[in-house]
Amino acid sequence: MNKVVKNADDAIQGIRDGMTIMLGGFGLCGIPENSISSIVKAGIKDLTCISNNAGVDDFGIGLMLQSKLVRKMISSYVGENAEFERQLLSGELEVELLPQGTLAERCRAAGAGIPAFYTPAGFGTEIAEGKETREFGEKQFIMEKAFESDFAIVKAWKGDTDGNLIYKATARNFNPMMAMAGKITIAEVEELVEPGELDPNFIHTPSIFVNRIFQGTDYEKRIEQRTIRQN
Amino acid sequence: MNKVVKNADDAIQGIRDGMTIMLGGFGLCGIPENSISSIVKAGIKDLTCISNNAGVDDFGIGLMLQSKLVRKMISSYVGENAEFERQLLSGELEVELLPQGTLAERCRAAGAGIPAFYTPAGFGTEIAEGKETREFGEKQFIMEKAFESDFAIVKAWKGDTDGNLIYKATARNFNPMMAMAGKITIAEVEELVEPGELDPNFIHTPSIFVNRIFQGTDYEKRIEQRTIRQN
Amino acid sequence: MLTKEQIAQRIAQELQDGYYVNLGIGIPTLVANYVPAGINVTLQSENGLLGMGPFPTESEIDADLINAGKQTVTTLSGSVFFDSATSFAMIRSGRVDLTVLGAMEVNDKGDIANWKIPGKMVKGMGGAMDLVASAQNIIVAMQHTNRSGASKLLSKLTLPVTGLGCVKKIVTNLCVIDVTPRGFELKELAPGISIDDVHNATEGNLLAEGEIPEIQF
Amino acid sequence: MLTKEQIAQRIAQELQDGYYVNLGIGIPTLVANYVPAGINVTLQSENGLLGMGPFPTESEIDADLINAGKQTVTTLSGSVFFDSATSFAMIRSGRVDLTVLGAMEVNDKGDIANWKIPGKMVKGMGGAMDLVASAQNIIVAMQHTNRSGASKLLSKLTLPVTGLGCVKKIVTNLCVIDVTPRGFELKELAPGISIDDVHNATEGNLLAEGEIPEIQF
Repeated sequence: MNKVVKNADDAIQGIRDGMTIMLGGFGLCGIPENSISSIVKAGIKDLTCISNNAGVDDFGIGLMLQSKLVRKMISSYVGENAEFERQLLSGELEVELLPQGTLAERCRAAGAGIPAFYTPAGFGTEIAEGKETREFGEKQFIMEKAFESDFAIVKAWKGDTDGNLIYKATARNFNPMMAMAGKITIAEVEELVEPGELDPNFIHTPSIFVNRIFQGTDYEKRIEQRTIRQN
Repeated sequence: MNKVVKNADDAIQGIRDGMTIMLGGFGLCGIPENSISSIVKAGIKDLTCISNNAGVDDFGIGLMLQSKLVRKMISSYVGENAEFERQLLSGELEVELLPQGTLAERCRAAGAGIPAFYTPAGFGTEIAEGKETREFGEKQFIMEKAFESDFAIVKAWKGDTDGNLIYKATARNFNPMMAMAGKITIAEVEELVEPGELDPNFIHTPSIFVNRIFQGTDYEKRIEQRTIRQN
Repeated sequence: MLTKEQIAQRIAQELQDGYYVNLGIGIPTLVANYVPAGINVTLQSENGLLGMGPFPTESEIDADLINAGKQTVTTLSGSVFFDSATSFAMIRSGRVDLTVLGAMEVNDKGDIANWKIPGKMVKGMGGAMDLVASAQNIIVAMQHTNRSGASKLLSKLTLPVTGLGCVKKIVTNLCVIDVTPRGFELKELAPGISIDDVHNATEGNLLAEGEIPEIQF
Repeated sequence: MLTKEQIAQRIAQELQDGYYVNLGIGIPTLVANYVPAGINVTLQSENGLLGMGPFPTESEIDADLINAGKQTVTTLSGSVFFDSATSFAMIRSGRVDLTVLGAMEVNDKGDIANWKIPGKMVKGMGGAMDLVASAQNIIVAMQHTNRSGASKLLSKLTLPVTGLGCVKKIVTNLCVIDVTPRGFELKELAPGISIDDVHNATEGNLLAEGEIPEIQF
């Protein structure tokens, strides 16, 4: 069984119009750049995207929005994107906003075979509307369910051909939980190595969660807020 | 704020008769040997211990059982211990058995601020008795709650003085979740280093979960099943 | 009649390339010795190891590296360690392709009992309840009858249940049986065993339709 | 009247040695510049960093190392990276000792609104709802009134709520207020500000008992 595919075009085979996909990343940090390009190129549409953010106008999921491929975004924060706002106001795009921790935990639950859990986040707010609430130990909680998705697409720093992954710094973010959660998980990595080259004690995503892996190319790694100090 | 304490005797200060404590380890692998010795020496009794196993007669939690310090064990597997069996049959000791994954997840839930979750493990069995059950997507689940504990005691390979921990090989097991779960978390480590010496990208337990840390001594690391092959 | 090793060998024929497999203690452990040529499987040990290797040599022994049976083991290229919560995340989310377990009893609905005998010291279920509640593909490896000769393939369990409707296939010293909505379906016979032998040793509802081939190795 | 920097400076006086602190965007971010001497705090950034350092120099910039405001940052000795689930595990389990947030409105029960203005484009709550639902110790840093001069300290929120009964202390350009079961309790006044000034700028129930000292820096 070979999990290695040649490139993003091969990796996204089977993603079809109308599917639900998870995309790792926080802002533009740790996003699966190659796979997004291939989805745009393939024109796969009516997608529901679970991703903490929606990119910027000309990068990240913003590229999918430009091509009108996204029917619904499930995110915690969707600023910095004019085309997003236009599609939302015109009714072309649907948005479901969730607390960031709830978004992360619903991914993790999916990857852990936990169908539902309770969280305090959003109790008493409109996020709780239509959801069950319940008291434990005199505190109020909302019941949240595991996400269901067809594909999860994550970006890692290094991976081996068995599918073990490590991430770099804060580019880790949602990627490990989404890797666990996909019915089929696609991983793109900056560097693909042979099994045994990654220390088994320091792997972030065990191979069992990854179905397809490839070494990406031409990572742009755009920076949203380039803040510097004078030395 | 200095989290570093001199030794296990200092680390276990505040653990009192009747408390609930979590102890990391799987079998005799990755158990907090030093802290167990100090608890035995201090004679802290009527303890409820949450730990996957109960040690062997003369090592691990078995030492606490010998001294009759344990009122109740919450575990998934308690074989290999004659004194345990004697106390159980005589009614001196109470045991609550839980599926291993449920045990792990109830620790993790406690450390994640999740008061309850649903798992399929044990549905239809006596483990489900007295627990709520519920159907999600045509499958049946049990509601399990986060553990409540006063102290968690874990054993790590290396730690820094800020409280960051890394574990070695399968000595990791329950330790990371228990480190998250304790109201107060005590970590004993084989090697205590300065902050910055552990790679920030490869830390298993972030410092925020650890309240007290010390470098242990004289680790015996007893092996339960010494299985070898001829080379 | 099959030996324990032959039961393991027959189960190994069910392995497919790329499978992640969890093997229980006892006969299931032996399955690892019979992985067919050209097939690559990865063993999951629920205490926190994926890619379990053979027992260590004397010089390789590491007290920090054990399997779920608390035996010293080794790693392989591509092995990975993780915590117990992640381990059972893999199991509950159905990422383990095949689970092989021993059993005290199985009934013709696929319910399994393998953790407790009332009146005897109960050691606990370990990871068995998580495994049987989650795995899509569970094969039971066991003797067809217990030490007193009573059938372990029943219409109704007499022992406390470990999990409901989860067993898909049973390989015993006598035969290979699929558990289907119709009950125990006899699929293959051990050398020298007749359909009648299996009928006599099976208390639950047994279907033996058409030609039943002999187990091939 | 306090400047934004002074609001941050006053909040920094609440820091205690060993605190783990989450600072929101805007004035809260400035708190990091005023950590008192002898006090060691660790900044948590909910995108996956504990021990956030200052902005990088030009040569230190790393696109893979940002904070929750998507700004490039650095690490310190003892820093640690983790995934988003672990980050919010810390937050929900109450391990973050102090959370400083901006707000659009706070009421005298400690409810906070800071994520949505009906009719305007909604960007989302990010981690704010998790933080306010979980933290034991939340301080709001904000201007006392909005741009049109209306009070942001209300008896009843007019905007969609972010979290209930969570705000413990408010530091504005005018004063320091504790939110207690009795309502807004005036604790300290900015230089040049009178109790009447605060009363006039506060729509919610304000208690000013005894001598109210001036904020000291």
